[in-house]
Amino acid sequence: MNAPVNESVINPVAEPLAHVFGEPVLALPSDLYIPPDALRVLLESFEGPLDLLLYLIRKQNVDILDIPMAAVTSQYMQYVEAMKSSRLELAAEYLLMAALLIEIKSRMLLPKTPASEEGEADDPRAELVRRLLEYEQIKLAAFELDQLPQAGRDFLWAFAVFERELVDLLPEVRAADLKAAWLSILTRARNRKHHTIATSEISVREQMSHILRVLEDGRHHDFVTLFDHVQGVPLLVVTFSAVLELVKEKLIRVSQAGFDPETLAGEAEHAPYAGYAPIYVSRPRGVHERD
Amino acid sequence: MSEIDRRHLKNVIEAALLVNQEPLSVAQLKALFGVPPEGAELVAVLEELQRDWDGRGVELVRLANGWRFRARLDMQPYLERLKPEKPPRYSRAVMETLAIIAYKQPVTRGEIEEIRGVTVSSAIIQTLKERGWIDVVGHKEVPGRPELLATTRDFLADLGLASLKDLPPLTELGNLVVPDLADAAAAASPQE
Amino acid sequence: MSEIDRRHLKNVIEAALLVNQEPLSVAQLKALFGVPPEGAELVAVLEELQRDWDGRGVELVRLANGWRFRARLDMQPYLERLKPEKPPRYSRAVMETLAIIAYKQPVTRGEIEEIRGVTVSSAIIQTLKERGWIDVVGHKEVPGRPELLATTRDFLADLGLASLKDLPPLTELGNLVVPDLADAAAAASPQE
Repeated sequence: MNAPVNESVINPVAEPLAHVFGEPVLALPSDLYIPPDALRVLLESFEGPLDLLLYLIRKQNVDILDIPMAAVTSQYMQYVEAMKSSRLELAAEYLLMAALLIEIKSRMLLPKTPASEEGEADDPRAELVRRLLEYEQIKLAAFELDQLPQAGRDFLWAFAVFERELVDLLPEVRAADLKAAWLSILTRARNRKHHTIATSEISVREQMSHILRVLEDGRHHDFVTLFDHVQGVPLLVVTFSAVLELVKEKLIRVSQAGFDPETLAGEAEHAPYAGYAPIYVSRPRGVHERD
Repeated sequence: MSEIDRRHLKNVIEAALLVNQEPLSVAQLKALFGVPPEGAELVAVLEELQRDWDGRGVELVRLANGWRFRARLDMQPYLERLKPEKPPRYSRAVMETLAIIAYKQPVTRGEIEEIRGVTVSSAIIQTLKERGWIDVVGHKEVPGRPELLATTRDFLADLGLASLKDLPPLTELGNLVVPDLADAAAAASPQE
Repeated sequence: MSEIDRRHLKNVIEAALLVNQEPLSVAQLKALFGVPPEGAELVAVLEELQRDWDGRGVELVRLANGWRFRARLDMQPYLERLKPEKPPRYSRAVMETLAIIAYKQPVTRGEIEEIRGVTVSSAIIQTLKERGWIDVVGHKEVPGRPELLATTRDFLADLGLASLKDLPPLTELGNLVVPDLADAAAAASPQE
């Protein structure tokens, strides 16, 4: 499209022949002879062989339904000949059309074919006419479409900014997600066979964590204080199991006053139950360090 | 609904329509509220807003996929002075391809080529895809499984259309072809 | 200036401010017009517009570099619903680690790795610690004194659970799965 354009021969490319449709064809040469240079430009401004053919037919005010095949074909061939020398790749589709025109022309010369099954006569031009009309229809539709107001070109969308306050979004997790994660672990674990996952009473594990937290300060705690009587017997049992489990896992240390005087320093007088020596529970750091 | 509530409703809807970069449907507008208003009430508010904006430089329009504010067409000469970069005017090849997709959708590239009588370059299809006006809605079950192309809601919105039915009607092809051609055929073979 | 001219001026300015993402200065607004209005007049129109929008969901604000329309902050709760930002998701590795800590607490990293059958990166543990969902409740008295990990109260609160007992019981979970082949293949070559 950057080729120098002869203004007298053809209009600038911005408004090509699309819009000539049905209107005076001002931009085109008055006769059908076009110098080869201009022809190249002209052909580029056609959208293809159908477009050129339509132009030729419209230009000559030919009834599209009664195309004079001989005249149109010979003109068409002149264009194609001129084009072949300069733009062979562009010419291919035009050559195909030329072949079709010649085929139609030759079939017109043959004796009439017998009627087809539908009972309609087989006019060799029928298919070409159908295509030309369909193309013409689309060409017009494209023009109409281009006339519609277009966002960005003919109007602009209106909007206001919304400066949302930035909030750091953290992933959300639901209990069901944990369940799904556990199921996927289980599935894999079962494939591995050698590993079995024992189901355990959650509340014991929970209570184990709870006790460890209570003992976090490193001090000795009265065994009794670990038990919350208000929450009922089941929790007492669970807490007791948790203590046993923790002892078994060497996570806490249980000692009784009198047996470990060192740990009792300064605390013996608080012993709340006179009947037996108080039991103390602590984190085993000291033990570990002494080991 | 009290006057104050209704006013608030209108304010929220107006703000939402202005900050959203896409049209908003009535369903989307409903979802703005903890206690969603009735659809009919919302539409009434939208129509009231439309009237409020009457005679101003911006208008509220109803599009295929909802409502959106846009500058009125007659504002364009002024607004263009601020936005020197104009969007491209598409070539005939692009517009013809678009027209075929719009009117004949869903179509394959091969079908477009058949109508236009020339190969349709990938660049043309790509341009329309990038503009967000067409997309692939499936594949035709023929050898090569070519893409089936159709226009998008954005296409309708960008052309200010509420639906494909609002496209300029095609000139009637049937009337031109069938009777005349049948006549011609009859004349050509009088034995029929 | 006539009433009509002034109204037109206001319409153009309003439209220009609404189609531009960036704030517009008085100088830019002047450039909208073939015959630019006086600066003072423009400012007067802007202030009038500002009053027009008073009490609505969008406001006209004057910033250092010009004027622009923006949604009022009190619209945020509504507008947020327009585009609820999708919260990110934790990876499968994070979720599995969390599940193991929740169900098996207190556990060491080594125990988690044993159950998952793959190594557990520090980053995973760190993610959960930073979230405040797990913490160290002690050290296991084995060589290396590994940290004992447990879930926190925040974890329960964030998941809306009153207690760990409210988690789906493990005994039931066991019945829900059968090893599937894809996972078996994945397990054969464990990788995160």
